[in-house]
Order: sequence, then structure tokens, then C-alpha cells
Amino acid sequence: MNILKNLPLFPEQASTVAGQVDALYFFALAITAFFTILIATLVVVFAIKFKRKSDAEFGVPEKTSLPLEITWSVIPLIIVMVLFVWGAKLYITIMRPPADAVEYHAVGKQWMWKFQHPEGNREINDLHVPAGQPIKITMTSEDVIHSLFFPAFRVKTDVLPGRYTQLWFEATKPGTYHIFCAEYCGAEHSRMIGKVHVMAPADYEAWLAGREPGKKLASGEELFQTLACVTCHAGDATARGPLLANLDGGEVQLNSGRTLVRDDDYLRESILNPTAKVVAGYTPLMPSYDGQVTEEQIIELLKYLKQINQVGPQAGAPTGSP
Amino acid sequence: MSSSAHAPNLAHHFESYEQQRESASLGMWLFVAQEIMFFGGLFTAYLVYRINNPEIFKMASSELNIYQGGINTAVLILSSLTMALAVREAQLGRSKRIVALLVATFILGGVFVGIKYFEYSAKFEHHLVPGEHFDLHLNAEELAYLEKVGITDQAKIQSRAQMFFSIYFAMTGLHALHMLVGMALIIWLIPKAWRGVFNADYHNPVECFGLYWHFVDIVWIFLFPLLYLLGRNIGA
Amino acid sequence: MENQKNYLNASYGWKSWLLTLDHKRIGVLYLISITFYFLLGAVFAAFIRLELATPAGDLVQPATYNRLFTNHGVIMIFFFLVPSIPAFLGNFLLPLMIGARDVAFPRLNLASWYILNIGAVFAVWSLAQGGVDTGWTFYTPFSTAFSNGAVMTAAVGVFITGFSSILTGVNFLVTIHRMRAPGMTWFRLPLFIWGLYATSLIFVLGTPVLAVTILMVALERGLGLGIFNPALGGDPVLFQHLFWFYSHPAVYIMILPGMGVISEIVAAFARKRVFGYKFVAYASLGIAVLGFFVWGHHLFVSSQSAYAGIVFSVLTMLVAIPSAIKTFNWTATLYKGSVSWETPMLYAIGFMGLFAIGGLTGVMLAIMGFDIHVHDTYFVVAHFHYIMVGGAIMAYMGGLHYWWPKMFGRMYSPFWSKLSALLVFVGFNLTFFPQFIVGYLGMPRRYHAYPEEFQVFNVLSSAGATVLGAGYLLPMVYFAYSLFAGQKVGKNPWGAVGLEWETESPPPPLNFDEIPTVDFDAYDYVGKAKEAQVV
Amino acid sequence: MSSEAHADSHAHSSVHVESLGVYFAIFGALIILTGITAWVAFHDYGQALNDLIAIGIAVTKASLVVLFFMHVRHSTKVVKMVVVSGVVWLLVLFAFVLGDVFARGPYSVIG
Repeated sequence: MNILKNLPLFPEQASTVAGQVDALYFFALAITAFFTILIATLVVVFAIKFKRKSDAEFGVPEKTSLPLEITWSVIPLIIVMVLFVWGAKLYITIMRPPADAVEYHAVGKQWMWKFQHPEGNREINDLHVPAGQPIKITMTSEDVIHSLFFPAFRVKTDVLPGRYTQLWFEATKPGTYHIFCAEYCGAEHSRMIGKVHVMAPADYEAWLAGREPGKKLASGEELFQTLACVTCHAGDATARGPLLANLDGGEVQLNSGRTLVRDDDYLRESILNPTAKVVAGYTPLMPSYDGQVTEEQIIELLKYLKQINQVGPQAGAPTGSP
Repeated sequence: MSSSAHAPNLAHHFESYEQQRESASLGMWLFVAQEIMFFGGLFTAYLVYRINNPEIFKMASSELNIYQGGINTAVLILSSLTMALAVREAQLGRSKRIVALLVATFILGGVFVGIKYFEYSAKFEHHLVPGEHFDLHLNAEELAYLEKVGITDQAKIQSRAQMFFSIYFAMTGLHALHMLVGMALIIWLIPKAWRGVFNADYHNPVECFGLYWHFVDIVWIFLFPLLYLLGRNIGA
Repeated sequence: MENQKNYLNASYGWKSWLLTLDHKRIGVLYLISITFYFLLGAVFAAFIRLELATPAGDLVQPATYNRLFTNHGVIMIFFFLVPSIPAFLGNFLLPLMIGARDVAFPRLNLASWYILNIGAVFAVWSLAQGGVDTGWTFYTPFSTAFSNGAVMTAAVGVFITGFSSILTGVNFLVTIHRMRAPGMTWFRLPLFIWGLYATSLIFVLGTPVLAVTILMVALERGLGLGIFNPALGGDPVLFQHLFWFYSHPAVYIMILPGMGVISEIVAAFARKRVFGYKFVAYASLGIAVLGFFVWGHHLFVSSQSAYAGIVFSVLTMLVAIPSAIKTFNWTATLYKGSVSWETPMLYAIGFMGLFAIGGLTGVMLAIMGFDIHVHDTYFVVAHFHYIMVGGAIMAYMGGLHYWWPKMFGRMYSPFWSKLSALLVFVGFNLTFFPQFIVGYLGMPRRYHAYPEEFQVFNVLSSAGATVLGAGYLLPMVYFAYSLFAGQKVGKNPWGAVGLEWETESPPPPLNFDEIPTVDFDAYDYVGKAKEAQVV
Repeated sequence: MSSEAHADSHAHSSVHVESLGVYFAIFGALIILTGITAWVAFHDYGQALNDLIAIGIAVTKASLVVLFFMHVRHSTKVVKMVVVSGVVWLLVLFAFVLGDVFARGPYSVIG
């Protein structure tokens, strides 16, 4: 039997959090096993020891013992609170990407995963990532709810239409692992799968260099030019559009007087519904790009906009990706 | 059991009229609790989307006819009064008065549903039914208001207004359906009342139906301000 | 006793059954209906296990597979598990156990049965239309805009069936409040009644939210209203909130009455009052009420806010306490009991072990950091089958064996019934334990095809399902045999305490010749022992 | 079904018959409150206050109907408990769903 040779009981640990999840799993598993065995043993032992000997026999009545009831309420309470606190802490760790995470993008679509690297490379159902680098994946769906699941990294987050969700991991062990869609999404749900290839950083660089440039999508910079964004958002004081600076999480004041954080959702909305939230001091005259750009192009644009932010606001047309 | 074996309208499994009456009333109240949760799902949806789109909901709400809504509120409250009085007459066992008040309740229910019909027709004519023909017309003043609060995107205004009207139709439609069911039940009650079966001991059907009718009234008491009265304060 | 009328021979003919207002006959009608739906759901399960025996999706088309698991879920949950213990055993036993002649509203009771079956007609009709493929969870926007299955028909079926639950809940609550025999105080009620009471609360307060949510899906799909439509600013996560507001408490609808059954069986076959009676009673209410505050643990990875997640997680943890109280108290009841190893007791013992695993893995799923990994994997599938099959159905089978002689006045074969209990226990564990492992390995649920390394566990699972199936089919044979040729029994074949055992088997149409006056506590085996000595 | 039933029924077997005046007074109050809520809606006190008044008046009206028209004032404890449970459960649904919505922010960013 071939399948018996390589019979796994636990999935591979290939991310920084995998070990933490497994530790919590083993702890919870130990508790589960302990109480299950305790109860099963007691039940079986009592059932044998106190087996009815004659039909005239009755059980020996007992008064309810308050201390006993309290004991077996409080001990489970303490245990589950430990589990809760441990689990909540780990949840925050898994859900909150570190500041130095590199941003990748994913679009879920019946029934495939489209990934984009920060360098602009696109892949379908395959994802190459370097080990030892925190990676943040910003995701959205083109149709129904999907869920991006990396069992080897112990992470998963639903991918929703009309909204960005995030997931992050730092792969530790080079190798090839599963990508699954975990949220039922229709006929070919079980084929919405792929492989994540974790590579040593040097290998990853080599892989990147070896990619044919033709596979690349138009970069954000090119889009910025071809969609004529540059005409209004050139970045000088007389421009009709606001300065595209401090875009990655910086605050901005709106015409309505409200202040909000310029996150991905805001930027995306500003491309698709430019007049929804207008920066203070500007008139809402930008046309909507809804229907003119694909989700992937928006992602490219967002990446480029954040690059401007890093390079500095004075650079109207900063050097794009190589 | 034996003492009440020949009592009319006392079911065999009840020991006394009081037990029967209290069972019926408790049962009806549990059904009302169920109804609260049933409409509660819709109210939750209303709250979520209103919180997400406060200004557009105000604009969409202004499209509703406040006179039709207001008159219907008064009609329904009046029908609640006639219903409450019908229950009172049932407790006193005065058949003719019960019938008269039930008929009055039925007519008022009919008026409500009739007005609702005209209201719905107007929505169809004005393209305010969610779907591809949906088209909310806003006048310059309303547009200016929305612009002032930072909403100028027409597609967004249209889509969120559609959401408002989706909820409007779901809530008022379900409410109207409850009215129709109630009116059907009145038709079932009237001949019973006419035959004089209701008295101090046995009036559960009227009383329970009254609870249902009042509940439907209460739903409207909330629907009226939540759906019709938004956005009237603009420019005030 | 021979010539006395009982509920079965009081009248004859189709009409006397289909128009009956007798809660016992309605109970039997439920037994027939839910057995049919169980078999239907089991056929789907058989196909699922057959398909999953090999990694490749080679038996049926993916679209067919999706319809199989959806219909397995919809039918097993809404048409078997939810009505199983409450509507069948509850209907038959509630008036008997509290010393009443019937439930408070007999006509409503019959109507509930018809409503269940009308709903089922729609569910079956949806099969004829090609089946529904949304999963039993009907998640939007898949169900509203993308599925090409018979979503509308199935939604109507689920909507209608909901009212069967609601009306049964109303009926039971009023019956328990208003119809108790003289002297039957709240704390003399058998714990099964406490379980039914708690269940009914969920029926009444939870089910309507599911009904209206399904209605909104139908309005969106059928009439183009857009309540969950993202294009109109609609929120699919709102659907999930509303859906789980009912559907998580629905799990307690399935397990609470089962826990009640276990309390009855443990007391009867240990001939001892349930240890910590009041704690077990309050634990039922505690689970029912707390159960309404925990639904968000189904949304840990659905983009629900972390704050909401933390609140839901800690509240979920608290449900472990009343569950633990119950389990420990049952165990303590056996201590110094007089334990008889009859078939119902074997099921109860099996229940305690399996429920412990099901409950504790439930706690594991409430651990947020852990749930991220196993959410929507076979770990979850295994967990809820341990609760619903290992818990609810084991209890259902135990209850059926316990009260069968009361219902039909005849005994079944002890040998074959014990064998079936063993088969069910072994088959169940073989089916579902491997799913915990394969779930942690990462196999997502609702997968028609899967990577090869998961095959061993799936083969074990499919093999176990065969044993489990045999374990379920066996009772059909010996119960049918018992109906006609089983040994006749007297009022109280098990020597148990409880009002239902003081009337004839099968009970007379009005349950009791005289309404009893209750002057003893539930499970008064001390009194019973004295009585036995006197005799 | 016969008129004899009336004869031997005890006139007031624990049924509380409310006086006519109470019903008409409540009706009057409901109509007046409806007028007030409509009037307030046309004046701007800030959206929050406007909403608060509207909800406050609606709750008051509903309470009047429940207490008087639906006789809860004279009902058994169990019925009162059912009414309270219905409302409390509704608030649980609101609180937890809205809690998440507030923490999560508006769902959609697409027009």
C-alpha cells in the first residue's frame, strides 16, 4: 500500500505561527483527551463495579454536594479561560500583519486564485514566496465568498466581494504546500486549489529574474499614465487633484469635515467612486473608473500610489519598478 | 374533569375555563414573541444599512408619501381601539356588539391595505421598485444637501436608495401580509361571535386574535417613524 | 388490561390517524415521518462517503456532489434532527410525564406535523428540480445570485418547516406551564421535561430569525430586492450573523432534549436519582440562554471584527460549564447506583463518551487562534457529527429503545438491540474520528475531490459509515418484528420511576384513568425501593 | 354553543374587564403621540436627537398598546416574562450584530 508509507498525522509546519498554533492544539488536545478518558473510565468502571446483582437492588441515594458541583464548574471555567486568552492572543498575532510585511495581492474568482507579487508578476493558482519574509496578502473576490487557506502556514481568511480582507504569514521552510479554498463557492469548489512554493530568498530572486517579462501586467506606473491620472495628480500645488502623498495609512481631511485613514478601501473607492469622499479643498470632478479598470489593475495602481508615498511627494513621476 | 365534562367549549384535556383561557393567552403571547423576532431580523437589516448610509436613507425616505403613511397610522390605531373594544365586549358576552366592532376593525384594516395599494402603485409608477428600472429622482435642493455632506456619486446614491426601498418593500410587504391574514381571521371570527359562543368563560379566540392585531399595529408604530419620517428635518 | 382500550386500538382507519388530535398518535406520525427523512438523508450520506473513498472526483459530477451534501445537511438538520427528539419523543411523552391528558393545543400539534411534511414536500420537490447546491447554510451572495440550483424551492421548504418548530415550541411551553398535574412542581419535573422546555425556548425565539433570513434570501433571489447584495451596499456578513443567530442555538435544539433523554435513562438504569438534579435542570436553561450569545464563533475568519470575535469566543467558552456540569453529574449518578446493562443504557454510556469528545472539540473550535486553521475543514465536520450523531442520535436511539415498550406495549430483542448499539458506537467512531485528523491536516469540507495524502482517513471513514449504516438498519428489522411478535410488557418493564410508567403500555387514549396527584420527587427510587420491600 | 352557556357562566371568572374610559384615553394618547412624532420629524434637533425622540415616542406608544390594549397590566407573571424575553432577545440580536458592524465599518466600498 503506497498510501500507508507516508501517513501524516499532523500537517507540516512551514510558517512562524504554525508552531504556535500546534502548541495550542496540543495543549487543547491534551485537555480533551484527559477529560474524555476521565469520563469514559469513570463511566465504564462505575458501570462494571455497580452492576446490578439482583432485580431487587436499588441505587444508594446521595445528597447533592455543593462543593463537588462548584469544583467541577470552576475547574472547567479556569481551563476554558486559559484557552480563551491563549487563543485570543494568538488570533491577534495571526490576524495583524507586522509592519515590515511585503504586500502581495490575491483575487478569488470562481474557481481560481490570481496572485500578484509586489514586483508585478502574476500567477494563477501558484504562488512563489521567499522564506523568512513576512508577507501580507490583500484579497478580494470577483463573485462569491471564497476563503484563502494555507494549511502549512495555519492561516486562512475569507475573501469577500466588494471588500478587502487581509492575511499574512512568514514562511520558514522551503517546499511546496497546498493552497485551498475553504469557503464553499460552487461547482468546482474542490478544484479551486493551488500550490504555494516557498523558496530560499536567493532562489526566489533567481525565480523572479527568470520570469518572462511578457507575463507581467501593465505596471501601476504605466496605468497611472495611460489612464491619465497623471494629468490631475501630478503633484504640484496647482493640480486639480490632491497630492498623492502619505497614502499608506495616513490621515486625510475630507470636504465634509471628517477625517479618515487613507487605507486600501479608501483608495479603491476613490478610483471607482471618486466623488464619494473628496479631500478637503478640492472639487469633486474626477470621473469614475468603475468598469474601466479590473481588480488587478486597481491593485497595481494602489501599489504604485504607495510607492510614490515612499519616494516622496515631490516626485511627480517617480521611477517605477525595474 | 367530571365536573366540567359537559361544559361547552371547554376542551377535554383542560380542567377549567381559567386553565384553558390562560393557556390560550400564554400561547398567543409566545407566538407574539416569535413575531417580534421574525420582524426583528428585518429591523436588524434596516439598522445596519441605515447606519452605513444615513444620508441616502434620509433622501430615499423623503420619497415616501407622509400623508398616506400618517393616515394609515391613525387608521391602524383606530382599528386597535375597535379591536380592544371587541375583546371587551367578548369578555362581557355581548354578541352583537362584538360583531359590530369586528366589522369595524375589518373595514379599518381594509382601508389600511387599500391605502397601501395606492402607495405601492405610486412606487411602481415612480420607478422606486428595486430592480433594473429603479430610478430615484432627486431635486436640486436634495442634491445640494447630499453634496454638502460629501455624497455626489450618483451610482452610489441610486444603489443605496435601492437598498432602502428593498427594505421598505420587505418590511411593509410583510406587515401588509400580516394585515391580510388578520382580516381573514376576522371573517372566521364573525360568525362565531354572531352565534353567541363568546362569554366571560370562553372568549379566547377573540382575545388571542386581539393580541395578534395589536402586535401588527405595534410593528407599524415602529415602521412609520423609521421609514417615513427620515429626512423631513432637512432644511428645517 | 387485555380488553382495555389504548391509543392504538381506540379507533381504526386512515382518518383516525391523519386527523387525530391525540399527542401519542401525533408522536407516532412524527416517528414515521422522521424515519423516512432519516433514510433519505442517509442515502445522500452513503453517496458522499462512496465518492470520498477515492481522492479523484470520479463517482459523480462536482455539481451533483454539491447537491448531495447540501441535501444531506438540509434534510438531516431541518427534517430529522430538529424534530427528532422534541417532536417525536417529546410529543409522545410530555403529557404523560407531567400527568396531563394532552398538550395544551392538540389541533396546533397536528398542524405542526402537517407543516413539517409540507416543508418536506418542498425539499423533496427541490430534489426533483435538480436539487439545491448552496450548502445547508445558504450563504449569500452564492445562494442569491450565483447558484443555479433549486434554491427557491428549498428555501420555501425550510421556511415552512420553521413554523412547525415554532408552533411545537409554543405548544410545549404552554403545556409545561399550564398543564402539570397537581403536585407536579417545577423541581419535580423529570429532566427530560427541562430539556424540552429549554429547547422550546430556542424554537420560539430563534427559529423566526432563520425564517425571516431565508425569506430575505428568497425575496432577493426571486423578486430582485437587494438586502444582501454587495452591489447595493448589502452585507453578506449580515446574512451570516442572522443565519447563525438561529443556527447555532439550533445545535442546542438537537442536543438539549438528547441530554434530557440521557438523564432519564441514567436514572432508570442506575435506579438512582440523578445526581445534582437542580444543577442539571438549570444547566439546560443555561445552555439554551447562553447559546444565543455565541453565534459569532462561526465568523472568526469571515472578516467579523476582532472585538466581536473576542466577545463571542469568551461567551462560547462559558457554554462548556453547564455542559461539564451535566456530564459530571451523570457520571456521579452511576456511582453506587444499581447499573443494569440494558440497551438504552448502552446508548447512554456511548453518548457520554461521544458527547465528551464532541463538546471538548467544540471548546477547541471556540479558541480563536486555533479555529483559524480548522475553520471549514473536516475537523469541524467531525466535531458537529460527534454532537449531532454521537450525541443527539445516540440519545434518540437510547430514548427510542427506552420508551418503545411504553409506546407499543411490546419488547424488542435484547440481543439484536445490544448488537446494534455496539455497531453504532464502533461504526460512528470509525467514521468520524479520522475526520478530526484529516481536518487538522487541512482537508476543507465540501470537497468533491481531495489530495491523495488524505485518502487513508477517508477510506477509514467510508468503511466506518458502512458499519454505522448496518447499526442503524438493524433496529428497523427488530422493531418491526417487535410490533407484531414482541413479548408483551406491563406498565413498567424497566422498574423506572415516572408518571409515564404508571399508566398502561400502550397508554389509554386519555393517558390516565384519573389525573394523578404527584407527591414524590423525580427519580424517587428511594420510595420505589420501599414500595418494593413492602410488596 | 347554546345560550344556556351564558346563563351559568360566572359573570367575572377572574377576567379583568377594563373600563371604556381607559381604552379611549389610550387611543387619544396614541393619536397625540403620532402627531408629536410627525411634528418633531419636521424640525431639526440634530439627527441623533431626532432619532432618539422618534424611537422614544414609538417605544412609548408600543408600551401603551401592550400594557392596556393587550392587557399585560393585568396578565400573569409568565406572560409578562414572555413579553420581556421577546424584547430582550431582540435587543441581543441588535446589540451583537450592530456591535460588529460598528467595529468593522461599512461593508462595501464599491458604488
